[in-house]
Amino acid sequence: MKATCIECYFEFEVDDDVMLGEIIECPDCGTELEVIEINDKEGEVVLQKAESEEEDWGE
Amino acid sequence: MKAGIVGASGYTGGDLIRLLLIHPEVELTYITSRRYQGKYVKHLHPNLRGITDLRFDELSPEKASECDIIFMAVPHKASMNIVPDLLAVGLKVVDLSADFRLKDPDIYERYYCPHTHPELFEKAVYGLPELYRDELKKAEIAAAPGCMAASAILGLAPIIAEKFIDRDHIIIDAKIGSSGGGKNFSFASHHPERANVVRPYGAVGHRHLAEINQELSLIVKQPIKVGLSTHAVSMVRGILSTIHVFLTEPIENKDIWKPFRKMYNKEPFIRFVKQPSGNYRLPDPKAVIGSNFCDIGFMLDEDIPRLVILSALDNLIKGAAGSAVQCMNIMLGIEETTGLLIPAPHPM
Amino acid sequence: MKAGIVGASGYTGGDLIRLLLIHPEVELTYITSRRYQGKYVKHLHPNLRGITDLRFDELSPEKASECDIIFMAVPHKASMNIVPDLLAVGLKVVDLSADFRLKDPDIYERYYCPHTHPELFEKAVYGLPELYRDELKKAEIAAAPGCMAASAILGLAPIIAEKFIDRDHIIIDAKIGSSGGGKNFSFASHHPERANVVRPYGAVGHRHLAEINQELSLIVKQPIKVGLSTHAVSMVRGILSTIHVFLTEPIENKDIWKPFRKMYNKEPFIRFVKQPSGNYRLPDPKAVIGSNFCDIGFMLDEDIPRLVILSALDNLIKGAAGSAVQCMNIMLGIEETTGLLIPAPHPM
Repeated sequence: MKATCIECYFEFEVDDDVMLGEIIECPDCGTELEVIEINDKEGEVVLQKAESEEEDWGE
Repeated sequence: MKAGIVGASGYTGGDLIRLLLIHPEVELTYITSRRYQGKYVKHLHPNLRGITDLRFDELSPEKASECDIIFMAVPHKASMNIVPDLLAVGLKVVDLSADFRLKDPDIYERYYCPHTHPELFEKAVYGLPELYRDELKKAEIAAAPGCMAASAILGLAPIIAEKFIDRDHIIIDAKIGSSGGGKNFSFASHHPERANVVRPYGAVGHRHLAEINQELSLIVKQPIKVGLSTHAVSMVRGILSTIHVFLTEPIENKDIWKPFRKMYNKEPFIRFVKQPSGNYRLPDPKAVIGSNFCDIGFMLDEDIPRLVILSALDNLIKGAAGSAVQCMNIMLGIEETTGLLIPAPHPM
Repeated sequence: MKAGIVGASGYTGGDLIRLLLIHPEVELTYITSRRYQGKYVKHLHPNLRGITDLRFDELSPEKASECDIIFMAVPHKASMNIVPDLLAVGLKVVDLSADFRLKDPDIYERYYCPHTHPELFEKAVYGLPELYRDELKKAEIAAAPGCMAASAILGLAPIIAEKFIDRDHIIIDAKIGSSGGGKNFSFASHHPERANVVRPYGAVGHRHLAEINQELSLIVKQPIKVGLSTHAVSMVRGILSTIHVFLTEPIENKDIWKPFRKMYNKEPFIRFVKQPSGNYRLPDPKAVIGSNFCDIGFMLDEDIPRLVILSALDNLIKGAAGSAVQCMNIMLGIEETTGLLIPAPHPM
């Protein structure tokens, strides 16, 4: 199934047996994405950013 | 295929030798050095001990003509006087000096010195495969880019022509490691003086500006002048260009991702780095030195209309020897990533 | 051939992944990490971006059994409880932890913790091919050496049994880079506290002493105890062991060269470094980091009866992942230098 990361717009494949609510990591930018819609007809899933606590980055 | 290097005693020469020695389809058979003729290469490049017993040979177009391609790793000005003899014996040339990067002899003279062979300019192709892959296929001379220029041009090329870019206020604030200056040493490079500095040595008028302006102007098809300031920082290898671009209208991340992905999605040596977590969320030389990658990322300022593009690479590899070998692969019809798509040790 | 790594999220794991990805005769098909299961390997090791999309899998002997060999890159104590299950499904194991380096469970307990599987000790071979090449050919477990130990043992092994060596006053004064401590961070590794130190953190009682004394005693066939002091210095990778040896009678350079050459002349990864000129006349981590080489050199003191041996290597490669892959090559009947005789970028 096709998926597009909503953060970096990288297009990638996800397993066909992907489930609603499943958390997927974008292969390019590593953002945690949640599956919010599975469109079998189009062979596409819709993703939304999953909450993840902000990590300190050495300020 | 046989390759040779003229002037292989410097840091760029050392990386060229290393990359050609591990290249599966090319044999390095000829290396010259005026100062170290007859000496073992490994005595100049200790990382090559236990790897090769090659010695520096004398410079002679006849010997060079046994090769298919010759890399010029001599300083600018020396290169322009040797290249014509090599072309005359039918050799292809990849020049790592500045001598064939610029198209305008007057601009060349302003930054370097009078050019003795401007008639060869039209035979030379700027050595960035991401911009000139087709032209490089039939080039006689590939002019490998300046390291600073490579980082800045690769960062700006995908979006410089977009209408939301204000082309009159572009600032490139670059940080570079000490190997960028090559092996010639001075009191300024003396360790107690050089360690732990953030030294704005090229606050204005850095030589690589000429090729940056040239290549950006070619993309937008009108003259562009950007601001470049360079700093020596506590690294040996590596460049980070922080490119400040003002916007003429509000935009979103996807307005940047689209042109970036359109231009670089299939590029084997461009990596997009814009991540939500980890120590390497944005391009950082630490994650790219030792490899032929150029890491590119960006952030949109939410307070003022400003886009910040980050572009990081290894000044000796993607900024010199790596791009040179990439050009060679294209010129000789070898698959472009051959001998280059190798992970670097990390952390170094 | 197929290889797997258990616990590949650390620095040693990262180098193991890198070395196996570029290995021409082995395929890396299985990598686990308890903490990062399901995550992309490249998000733990940024140098692997653009190189691999492998992800961390879960630890299961069944999945592991599809491999021919498994590397254990988990800390000591964790390894000893996993290895028996892997051996049970017929796997060969290369363990990078300390769990199978020592022959005496009491000495192990003194430096580490109680050992749960001492019965496996006799299946394990110390993972230094320069000392145990034949035994490794049929080993089920290879115990890759501690980085400090590898540097010290390789420096002393050729001459420790010579009659002119005073075995009661041997001092190893080692300098090591920050990657030696792995990824766990502390206030001591906080950059403002760690940069530019020469910190004698292991002035006495360093854990690697156990395997150094063990291996040297095995060579001279009587118990030996040496003195080891370790210092954290301003490097990321690299170890230099400065080994001070008192002499029982006056000797000349050739009395040292002879046993050194006799033992190491055909060793592909030992380089002798004792040269009259240049910046790298004696072993220096700067010329060896990023490679699988161990550089060895020496100087004879003309004022007091003292021999100084210098031994330098990359603590993550020849001191860990490189020796581990070298052991794998031997255990799987692959030519020993395969995938390892690669020049490192220099200078880094």
